[in-house]
Amino acid sequence: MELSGEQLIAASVNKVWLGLNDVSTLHASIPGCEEIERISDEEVRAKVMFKIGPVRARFTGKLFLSDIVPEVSCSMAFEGTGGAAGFAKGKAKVELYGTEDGTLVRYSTEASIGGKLGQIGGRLINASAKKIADDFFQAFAKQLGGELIVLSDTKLEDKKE
Amino acid sequence: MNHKKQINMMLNGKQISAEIEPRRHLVDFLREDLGLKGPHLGCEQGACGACTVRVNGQIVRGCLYLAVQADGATVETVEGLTEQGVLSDLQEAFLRHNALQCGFCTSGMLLAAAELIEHQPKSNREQVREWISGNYCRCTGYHSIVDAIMEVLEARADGRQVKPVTTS
Amino acid sequence: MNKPTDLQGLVLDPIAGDQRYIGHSEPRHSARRLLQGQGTYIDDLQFPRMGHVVYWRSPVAHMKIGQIHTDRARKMPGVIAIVDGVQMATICKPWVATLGHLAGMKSAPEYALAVGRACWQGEPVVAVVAETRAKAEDALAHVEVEWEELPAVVSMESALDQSTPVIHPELGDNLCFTRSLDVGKVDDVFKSADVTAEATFGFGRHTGVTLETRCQIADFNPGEKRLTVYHSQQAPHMMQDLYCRQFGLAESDVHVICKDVGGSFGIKVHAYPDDFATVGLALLLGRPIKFVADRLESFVSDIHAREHRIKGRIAANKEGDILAFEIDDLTAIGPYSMFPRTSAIEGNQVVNLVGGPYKHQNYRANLKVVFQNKTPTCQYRGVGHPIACAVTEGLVDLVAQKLKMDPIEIRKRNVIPDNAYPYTGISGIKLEVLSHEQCLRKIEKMMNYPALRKEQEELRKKGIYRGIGIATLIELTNPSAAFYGVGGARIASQDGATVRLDPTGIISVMIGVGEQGQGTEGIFAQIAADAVGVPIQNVRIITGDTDVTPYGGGTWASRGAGVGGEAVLRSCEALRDNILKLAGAILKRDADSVVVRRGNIVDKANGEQLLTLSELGRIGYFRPDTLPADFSVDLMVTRHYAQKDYPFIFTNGVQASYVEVDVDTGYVKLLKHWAVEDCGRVLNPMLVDEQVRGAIVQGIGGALFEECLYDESGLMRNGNMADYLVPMAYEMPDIEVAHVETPTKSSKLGAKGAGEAGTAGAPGAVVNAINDALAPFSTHVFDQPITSEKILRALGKVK
Amino acid sequence: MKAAAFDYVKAKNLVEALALLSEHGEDARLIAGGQTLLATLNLRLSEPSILIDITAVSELKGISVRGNMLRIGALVTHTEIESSDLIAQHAPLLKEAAPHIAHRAIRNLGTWGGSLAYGDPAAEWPACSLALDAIMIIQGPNGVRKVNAKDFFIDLYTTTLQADEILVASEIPLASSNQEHSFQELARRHGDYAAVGLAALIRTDKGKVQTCRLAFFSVAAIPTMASKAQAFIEGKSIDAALIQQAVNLAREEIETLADITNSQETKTHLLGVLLERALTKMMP
Repeated sequence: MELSGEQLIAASVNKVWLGLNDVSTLHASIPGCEEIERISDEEVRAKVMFKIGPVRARFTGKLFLSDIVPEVSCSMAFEGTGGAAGFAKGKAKVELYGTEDGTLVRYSTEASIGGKLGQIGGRLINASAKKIADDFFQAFAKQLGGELIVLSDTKLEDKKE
Repeated sequence: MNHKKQINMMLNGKQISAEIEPRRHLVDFLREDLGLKGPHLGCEQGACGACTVRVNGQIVRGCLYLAVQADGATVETVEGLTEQGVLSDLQEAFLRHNALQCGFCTSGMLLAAAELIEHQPKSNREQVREWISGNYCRCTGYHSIVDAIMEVLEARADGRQVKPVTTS
Repeated sequence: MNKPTDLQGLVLDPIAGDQRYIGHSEPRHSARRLLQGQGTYIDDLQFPRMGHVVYWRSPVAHMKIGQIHTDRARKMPGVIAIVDGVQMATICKPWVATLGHLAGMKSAPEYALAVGRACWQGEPVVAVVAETRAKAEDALAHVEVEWEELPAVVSMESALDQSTPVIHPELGDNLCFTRSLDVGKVDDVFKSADVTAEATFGFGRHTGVTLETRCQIADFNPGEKRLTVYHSQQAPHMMQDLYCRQFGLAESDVHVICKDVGGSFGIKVHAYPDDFATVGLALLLGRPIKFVADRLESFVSDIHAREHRIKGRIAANKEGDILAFEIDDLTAIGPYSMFPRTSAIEGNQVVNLVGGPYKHQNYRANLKVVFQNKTPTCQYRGVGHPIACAVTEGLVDLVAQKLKMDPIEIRKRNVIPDNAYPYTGISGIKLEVLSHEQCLRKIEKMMNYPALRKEQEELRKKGIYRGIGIATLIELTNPSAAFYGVGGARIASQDGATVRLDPTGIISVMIGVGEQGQGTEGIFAQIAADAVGVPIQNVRIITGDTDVTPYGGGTWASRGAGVGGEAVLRSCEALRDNILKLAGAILKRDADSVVVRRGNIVDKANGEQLLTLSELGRIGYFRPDTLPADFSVDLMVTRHYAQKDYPFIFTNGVQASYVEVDVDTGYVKLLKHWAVEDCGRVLNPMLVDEQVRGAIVQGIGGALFEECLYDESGLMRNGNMADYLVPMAYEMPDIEVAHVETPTKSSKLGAKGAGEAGTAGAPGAVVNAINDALAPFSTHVFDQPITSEKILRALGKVK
Repeated sequence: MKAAAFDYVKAKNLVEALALLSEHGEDARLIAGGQTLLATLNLRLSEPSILIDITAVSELKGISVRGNMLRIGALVTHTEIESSDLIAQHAPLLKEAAPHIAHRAIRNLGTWGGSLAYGDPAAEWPACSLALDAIMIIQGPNGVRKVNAKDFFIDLYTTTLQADEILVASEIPLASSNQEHSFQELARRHGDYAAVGLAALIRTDKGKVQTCRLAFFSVAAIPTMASKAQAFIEGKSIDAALIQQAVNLAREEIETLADITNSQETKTHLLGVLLERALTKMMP
């Protein structure tokens, strides 16, 4: 599954960058985030309660940051296991662009959901991923004191081999 | 974690009571605790219909109904309904038309068909197909099941009993 | 519609002196218990001290197994044991599934529980045994397996690329098996032919979805050192042999029992890693262990089948004579060849069967069978037939279209004529006797073909697009040892029946061919009743127990009736002769002067009743003293039968499908389906009819609904009963079945088998019907399953 | 697949149900028909510590007419809707839609309220509630509030229903004589979740469309109204040309989501086909 989109956040690039690197901001922004800690500059660990419709699954995840260019871009690889429910893994590229209204955050993600969730959730996994991303940026924008300016639609495509 | 609950139900005409874990669904309760092996488990996600039983006069997915929910209810299974009324007509017709092969879906199919006969006695083949679509059969092509149900519908419409199958 | 099948057209001479059951639609009396919910499926059985096992299965397509943490899981209430692959490997040998006669075939060693790495999503890695299934699942949630994902081979198209990682480095590449066949002058013919047509045919990976999932109870009794396995399986003796070999047990110490089986279709004829693991647990723990796959496990651990991509072309002259077929078949089978039948058979069958009904003299086929990191594939109902048939019949329709020839006409013109047999097909297959011409004539009448064409024409003017699809087919049945035996697989092609006259005149038949719902118990009772001469209610059939039944192959390749039935016939005739000898001795008259009729010994000349079988049984068993001193009473006999005349017996048939395509939505409505089937002697028309219908619906499943969908990392996206679409009653058409009977001379019974032909022909017929409906738009769809989206794409309504 | 262990309590009335809900909060799940919840529990995709059974709560039951509104209790089952004369008379759209919901055995237990509260984007009732301008009656610790269907579904599987609230019933304006409806659904197998569906309703006055409701389901993350198409149709009389323009508008305005077998483009195409069929059917 591929998920890419852009969000315009009414905050300065510097603020957004710091936010993306501040675990307490992330804690408050990641939907269902219960714990989060920074292990090193490159590694963040988190416990997240994934909640969608009837499904509730607690994921323990790692996030590895790389190619960090302060206030410009970074890449991240993430993997989370939700025990019996399954796992999620993938990588994402995040780029920041300063605009007059604020900061344009462009992200492109490749993710796959495995185990039971992947076996059963197929019908709505794309929609779920989009929701999580949207919720994150909504909350994230709030955290930065700005709001989210609605922009061009999020593109979703499903790559079937 | 033990949350066992006391339940009472009218099962196949007999009052029974038991103490069970809330997580036990009705068919596990019937099969594992009471030894009623008629209802089967084909998916445990409510898709296949092999677990169909009757609760308070209506067919339900036995895997999507908790035994605790059946407290105070009337529960009927193929074992209790067999060889009487609609079910015996259906059983004879199913045998005559070879409307079963491996038999795993059969108890659920029979109960679904019985409710159809009670609620839509004038059904045609297409309506029969629509009604039993909740019950998977992987062996027959459904054709003979529809034939069998149609025989019962037509016999009842003419006020006839379905004649028992004998050896030729 | 709703009356039992009429018997018109079944006119073969009787094979029994007083034949009343063979050839008639006798109901399956033994099915009463199933109608009352009194069957005995594996999960219905409970034993004292029984443990329940659940498996931690690989969540990814390919992974290196790291540390396995089980401490927390072991502390969970009710946990009996937790076992990993390393421990399991100390008692269960790994296996490599290849066949000697498939030259160059390779595969890698496979373990009961993964050791070191797991190669598909669903491969069992850790076994958790607890007092109940629920407690085992509770503990499973606390098993932590550290794993490191390895690159996965997902697409078969790139499986052989240099850049693609090799799943089993010791094999050198991802190629399991390859075969080429080149007969005649294919290139010249295609160069010079008046018309040629070509297409690429896609076949979606699908699976069997037996309503009863795979399950077994393995019980090892430490006292007598004996293993008993209650198994939902098609081949009890094969499993007995495999358990002996993998665990180093003596044949005498392994007992396999297959009672009621809740659907099999080939899914339950293979030996799965978790079969061995469950047996291994019973051996380790010395107690009964029950494994019942849950539905999610089934979708990723039951064998899959039919992931093929075939480029095919056909050449014909302007008169409409088919001159040549050529196919290039690429198929992927998962990371291991399946034990013990191997996963190369399906592709091999495709090569053997493409063009099978026709008399062209030029044929080339290339087959590549590759490994990938998906659930292993293997023999599933129809094995290669539905693929070969859809390709052949799709190409025939394409060329007919170009020639503006009627689909039935071109088939009549090109099928091997009914009077040409015995005949050797272009791929080398030996065909004893088939009836394509008769079948085509019959189906034409049955479906009132001209009227249907007229209706189609008129509706088209109104913008209603209906299509008629025809598919002729051949199906191989009653295999000889050429199928597996010669390749070194210890899978019996013969079967035996032991039949006994009990003292009260009851006939007990013990046979290795089991009941899976197809009605073998019923037809064996019919054969026994007619062959001995007793009422059918006096016959008892005992199957599926390696301690009791003669050694045999079991239920597969549509062999139950043809091979098992013949064994029953021969043993019953031998018993009848012994009964007559005894009657002669009792009555002090010539045995040739009496016959058995409906449970009595009667005078051959005047039919006078002389002795009941129960009286004969009483004397035979309890008063041998009243018989001549040298007379030996032999009221139990065994006869075996193996089909040796041909590698396989072939059946044939033709199917027709009538569909309506909604060209705005791409949705297909199946209006009607017809099948004319020649399975040799029809033992019970009603049973054959529903076998054929059930098989047709499974074929339609693959053509329109069923597909195991994977994402780019090799994870199954619809492995559940709601998103994997098994055909349901509402979408399925009424299916009319008729018969032509051309018995095989390789047996006295003359039955050829009927279990799979329906699946073989249905996809070809349905796909051809859809393409016929789309003809006005001069477009085609050949990629199964045919979804509305694929049709809309073909119509240019979506990209 | 067996559910993880949980406790179970059956609420006698609404007050008790709300109290239990507040008491247990996130760890509790309400169970009514249970046809989605129990499948999820069996699959261990959710492990609540307690289920609160609300099936005995009489305040949530029954179908009745109150003034010019039809009241459908949250516990009313799909089967009850299918066979209710009041529904047939006052909300015929629902009677037509009901048979598309799964299968009889599931319809016998599954409820109106459960379906709305889950807000599955592929389910029939949420879209129907939009087309019918239903009002959701919601009770929480601080009393009752009413929410229009169009404001009720806010995101995938997300409604305005708060964790401590219970959907009590829905109120629907009684069908009027100048009202036409059409229910269109495409599913690969009867009873499956829709590939694309449409619940449509118009009220006309002197041949012109007064109000138009076009509620699509299984096209996006929530049941979605084609508001531009609706506005375009209102005030006009339906003819072939108008239908074509409306179809184009709907295809433009609805941002479809792909599902497991249908691409965005296919869904966009199909929603247009369904709209064309619905409008043609409702054309006077």
